[in-house]
Amino acid sequence: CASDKPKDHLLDSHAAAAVMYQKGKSAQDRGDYGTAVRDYQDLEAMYPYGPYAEQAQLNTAYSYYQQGESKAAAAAAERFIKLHPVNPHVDYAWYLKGISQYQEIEGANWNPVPLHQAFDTFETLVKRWPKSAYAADARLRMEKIIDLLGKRNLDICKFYYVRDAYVASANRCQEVVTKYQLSPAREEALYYLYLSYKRLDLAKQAQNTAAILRYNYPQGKYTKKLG
Amino acid sequence: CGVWNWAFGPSAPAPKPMTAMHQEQVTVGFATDWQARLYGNWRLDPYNATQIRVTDHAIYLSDDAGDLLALSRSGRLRWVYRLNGKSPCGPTVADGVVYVGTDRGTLYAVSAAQGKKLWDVQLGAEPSSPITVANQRLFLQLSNGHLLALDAQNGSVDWTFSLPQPSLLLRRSSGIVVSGQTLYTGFADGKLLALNADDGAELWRATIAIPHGNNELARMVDVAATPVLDGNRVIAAAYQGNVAAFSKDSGEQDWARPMSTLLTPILHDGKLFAAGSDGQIYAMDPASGTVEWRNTRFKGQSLSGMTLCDGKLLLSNYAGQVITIDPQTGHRTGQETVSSSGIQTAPVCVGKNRFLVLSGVGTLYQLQFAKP
Amino acid sequence: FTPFTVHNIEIQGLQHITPGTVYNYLPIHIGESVDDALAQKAVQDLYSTGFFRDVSIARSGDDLVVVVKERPIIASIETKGIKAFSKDEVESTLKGIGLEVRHIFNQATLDQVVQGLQQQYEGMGYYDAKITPHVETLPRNRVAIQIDVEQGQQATIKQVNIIGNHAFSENRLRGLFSIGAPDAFSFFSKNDRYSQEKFSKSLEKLNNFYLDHGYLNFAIESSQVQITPNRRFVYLTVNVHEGDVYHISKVDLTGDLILPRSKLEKLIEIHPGERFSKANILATNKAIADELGNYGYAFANTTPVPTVDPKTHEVALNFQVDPGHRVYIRRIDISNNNRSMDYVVRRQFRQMEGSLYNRSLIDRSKLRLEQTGFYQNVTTKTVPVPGHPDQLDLDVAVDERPTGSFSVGVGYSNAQGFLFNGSITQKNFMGTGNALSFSANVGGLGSAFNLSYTNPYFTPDGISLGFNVFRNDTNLSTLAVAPYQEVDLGGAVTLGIPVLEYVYDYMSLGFTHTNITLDTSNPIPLYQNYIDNYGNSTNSFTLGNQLEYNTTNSPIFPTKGLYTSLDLKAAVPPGNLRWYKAEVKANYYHPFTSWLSGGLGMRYGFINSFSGKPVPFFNNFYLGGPLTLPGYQTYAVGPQIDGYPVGGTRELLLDANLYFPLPGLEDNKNFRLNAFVASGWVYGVNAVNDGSTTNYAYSNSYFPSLGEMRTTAGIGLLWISPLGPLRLSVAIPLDKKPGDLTQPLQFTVGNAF
Amino acid sequence: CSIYRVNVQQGNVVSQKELAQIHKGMDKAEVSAVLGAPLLQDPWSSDEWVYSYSDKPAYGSTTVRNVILHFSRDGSLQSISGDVKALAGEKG
Repeated sequence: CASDKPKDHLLDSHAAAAVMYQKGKSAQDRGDYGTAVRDYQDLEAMYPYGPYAEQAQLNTAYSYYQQGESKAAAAAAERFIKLHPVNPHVDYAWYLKGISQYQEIEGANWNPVPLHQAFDTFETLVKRWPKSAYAADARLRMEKIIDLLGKRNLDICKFYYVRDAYVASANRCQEVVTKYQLSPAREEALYYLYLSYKRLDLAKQAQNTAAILRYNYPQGKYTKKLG
Repeated sequence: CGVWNWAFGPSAPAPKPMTAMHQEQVTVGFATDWQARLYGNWRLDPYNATQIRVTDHAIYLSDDAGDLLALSRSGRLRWVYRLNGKSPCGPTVADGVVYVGTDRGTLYAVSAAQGKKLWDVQLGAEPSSPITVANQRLFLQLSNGHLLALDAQNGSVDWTFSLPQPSLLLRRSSGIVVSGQTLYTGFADGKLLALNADDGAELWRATIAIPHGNNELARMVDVAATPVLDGNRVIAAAYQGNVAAFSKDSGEQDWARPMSTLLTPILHDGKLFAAGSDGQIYAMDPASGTVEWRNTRFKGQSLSGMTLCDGKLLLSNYAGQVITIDPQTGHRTGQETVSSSGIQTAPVCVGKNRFLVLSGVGTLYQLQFAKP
Repeated sequence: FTPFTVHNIEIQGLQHITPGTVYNYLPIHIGESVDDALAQKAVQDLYSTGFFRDVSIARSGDDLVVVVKERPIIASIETKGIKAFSKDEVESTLKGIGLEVRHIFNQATLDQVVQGLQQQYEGMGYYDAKITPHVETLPRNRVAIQIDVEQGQQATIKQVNIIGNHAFSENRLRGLFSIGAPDAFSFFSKNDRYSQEKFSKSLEKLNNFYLDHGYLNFAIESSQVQITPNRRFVYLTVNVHEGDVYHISKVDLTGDLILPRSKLEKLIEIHPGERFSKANILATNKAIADELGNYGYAFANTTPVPTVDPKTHEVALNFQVDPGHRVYIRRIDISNNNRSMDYVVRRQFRQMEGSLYNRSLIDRSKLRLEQTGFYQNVTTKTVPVPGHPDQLDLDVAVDERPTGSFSVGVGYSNAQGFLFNGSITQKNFMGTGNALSFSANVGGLGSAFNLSYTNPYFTPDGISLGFNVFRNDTNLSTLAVAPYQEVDLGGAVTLGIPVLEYVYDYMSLGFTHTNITLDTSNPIPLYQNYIDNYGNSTNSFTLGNQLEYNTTNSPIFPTKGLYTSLDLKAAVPPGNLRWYKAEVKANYYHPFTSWLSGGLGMRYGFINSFSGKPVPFFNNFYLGGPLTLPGYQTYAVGPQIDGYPVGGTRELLLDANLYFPLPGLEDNKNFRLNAFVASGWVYGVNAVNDGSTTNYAYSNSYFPSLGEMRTTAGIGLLWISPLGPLRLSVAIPLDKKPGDLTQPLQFTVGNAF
Repeated sequence: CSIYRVNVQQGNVVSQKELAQIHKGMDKAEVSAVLGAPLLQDPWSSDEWVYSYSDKPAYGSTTVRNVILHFSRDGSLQSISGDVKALAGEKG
């Protein structure tokens, strides 16, 4: 540390920080996340230096997440990432940010913004720290997001098909088939793509799609419907 | 309409009256010769005040509704001429003609005797300084930064001179003083200019004060006082700036003293008297600018006028009091409350130790100095 | 220094930032050669992180020495003396600029804050404001910030003086100014506060006013802002040069019109002979661009080319149309719908994906979304698709309004005494867009239970299906309004069919069982007559058809648009009542300014029986009460028999309203005040006094007579409270007749049943 | 009156005049400069551009018009087929 400060003065500030950190940590362990956050913030204001401050920033994000305050949790994690981009715990910060955004997802047919945000955060985590302890869970959640996005676009495809907007339904189902192959919605999307092409009098494209459906899902419910 | 403004508009903070004087200091008393309740709408707005003009046999002034009045020297109304708008800087009288500019941008010439209109002319903007008559010409400043020289016979424009304006101006502009062929006046950007009175060519330009401060208001250095000629010197004063003296010929600066002032300084037997906008009164040596005495009793007062009368310094304030000061010592010698509605414009000395004062509700008083 | 390869990098002066962070941002690595340029870049990079106050790089042997001084951390921020802005407004602006507790302190940001505050104060006319920041250094490289503010007085405008205007009076021109000398509304509109921005906007309005009246060469020569020495008053002067009036000599249309010429020529709003008018020219441009926008030409624009003939003061106009290229909407992305499901928003859209861009369809879709009442605010934005110049994506962000209200509470309404009510209404049930509501109200007047469910999109094309079941026990005798108790039990099914874009037709089938028990202590021939005709309990089987045209922009607080409806109902066999009823309603709303709007309303209805038996009295029209004629007691207006209002078979209600926000709560969307004048007629039944008892006779005239008119005027407050809509009205009946039951102060909580 | 169904328009408008401006041998960029890119995306067969157009008015039946363009492997236009016929010289 900077040498222009007397040695002992630094030591007792180190000890005082530890006391404050412990106060916050016990509140957090008790599940009293509100006081935990306040204690951590006091600690950071009083002793913004040293490992305790860093850990306090991470715990603040975690406490917000447990309280369900997703936006505050994501912001706190983001701040840690900006301040300590190469800190050994930074992958945890990325993970915290991802699960906070994931917490805001309401479902396939609701606000898509958290879906994309969470996906992008997890993708960064998995790409930059493939061997991180949190990468596995991140991949799991990414798959769940793919399923939701697949279902969302399939529902929109069917919305437009029912209303005779066949270019719109074809494009939306195409999106599911190409961008979200892993989602279970792909099968039904292929079927509706086939129906849309038929309604658009595009026999060649319809046959092409039917062939892919039969090939990928030989015993599928929708293959039978092809007749 | 006026009433509405005053009723609803937030009124100006009540002016603070002067503290009373101890009996033994009072050496000047006042007696009222006459007072006249004037015709017209006199709910005067302090910053639209008229000027009292006096000639040997008449008194001229203009009210808030656009009436030009002529009174006999004993206060009896002689004639009224209806203008097309208010005249924020009041009339000027010269060679039997009354010249007055209105806020509709019109300049009138009215015969002083009968009050008949001789001619009128459109100026294109609101006059912001009193009219000076010299060398058969009328000189005045307009609020858009133009200085006009008009032919006194028919009002045709001989020449104009203009300077770019700062974005925020003070409600008053500098008066114009003419000596021989040279005209001196101050502008809103704190500059003093000397122009050739015949063709408006610029002779020299001097800076009285430089804008300083971090907001628009603090950076105002308008010249609201009329320059004062003293031998080979011209003395000018800027608001939130300095009082400074410059050589009449070259415009070189002799001396400068930081002071913010709005009222025109007065030169009297070798002393220069200046009233600061914070209310302090200074007496200075015009040659060097050194302060001989300073009266801080008036701090925080809002003075409406300062004139010299019968060897005494005569002040008036918006609380409606007239105060005399001994020019030698700077001490107050007398004080009198003329009208609780305030005194809107500077008192005018009419000789034989008498002076005229106009109250805020339109009563004209002629007072004279008397034993206390 | 001379370039050298770096063996080791040593960092001095670190306190809070870890060395790893510095290495991460440092463009120099061990083993690389370093020269002046690279060193300079390294200093730059470290500065741009914003962490450091001072950075210097030196060489010692083969080691690179980086000496940094960290910027201090902000321990506390205090502001004193700020009255013009609220505490959290100030906090959020400071946060916005980057001045936040526990963040890194930077003197430049503090200066920026002071400068910003100064300008904001000056913009509001606080010319005299003095802002002095204090930065106190604390141990461990931290700082406490204190910003002291002396706001001073706000400069008010004393006078606006316009010089050089001949064609229009100064008062008329001053009317254009959004600022001016104080007037009666100044407290509210703050128009007497000088602000530089408002002054330049007003000058622009003045300029446009003259250009709209043919003064092509109008010019504002100069304008001055003069302030008084005591900084309390501002004088504004504007010097104008009007110039001559110009008229239009010729108008033609050139360029690639795409649509038939006659169709576009109809849109031109300025014609030869008329005065030159900038507003009409702009309106023409917009009309043509909008029309082309309906055929996929999103970027169409028209440039009016004037050729001026100064001698004859005439202008020839040539509108050059440039349609640009045809544009399509590739995808519609709906976001921020945390409560409504995606299709609930998407089904209101008339603009399809993969379809030609159509401006009027997008505008219409936005209006339909607002009409659902689910959204406080809907913003649509077109975003270009990369790589496809002729495709746009449409981003739709909705800002949802709480549509449900679960309310259990006690209300008091002087018409019905204490009200215990509980209701679950959810206009957007589980986000499906279907409306489900169950309400129970128990009060002095009786009790009412109602369950209703509506699905506005039973079929994809918007056919709506809804049903409701209800049971009302009304006990008017306790309220001395009418001596009888009434129990209604019934239900109805309604089918809504879209006929045109804004026109809906509702067909309803209803069944009601009504049981009347008379208060024997106080027999009234009218009611006794009913019992003789129909007996105590009756069943009525009603068929209804309502045709509704609605372009208002919100079901709760409409400020714009027209609502009209024609409602025909008939009680038919097998029910034992036989009547037919017709009601016409029309409400027109017009916004005057952003905060003031007006409304005119009309309601006319008549009911006749076609079975020879008189119309049952409980189906009569009643007026009075906060919803119809505030100032009169509920149901109190109309013919009376022995002091009891008995309603009428004809009803006419006219009202005029001015709507404005509650002063002080301008931007709160749940409050609204309205000043109103309303007059109502209830007639068709007149009391006939044949000696002992008063009887009644039905007159079948459809027109009201002046005698029956009741007019009232007053002020009403509507507050969408968590307990449901709360209405408070203070009204004075203007033509009270003896025996009228009036009530100046009235209020109800929850939906009055 | 039959109930009001929402007007649904889909796909690219290709007028005879525009169709007259494209001919065999043109590359993809030149074609999309005249006709614009097809709305119907078909990643599986990028050498075949389908300009499908359909319009279902509020009342009445739906009209469908397709224009199919084939490109060779090297990206030059080989064939133009479909319902809309290019009428040379006729004002669209």
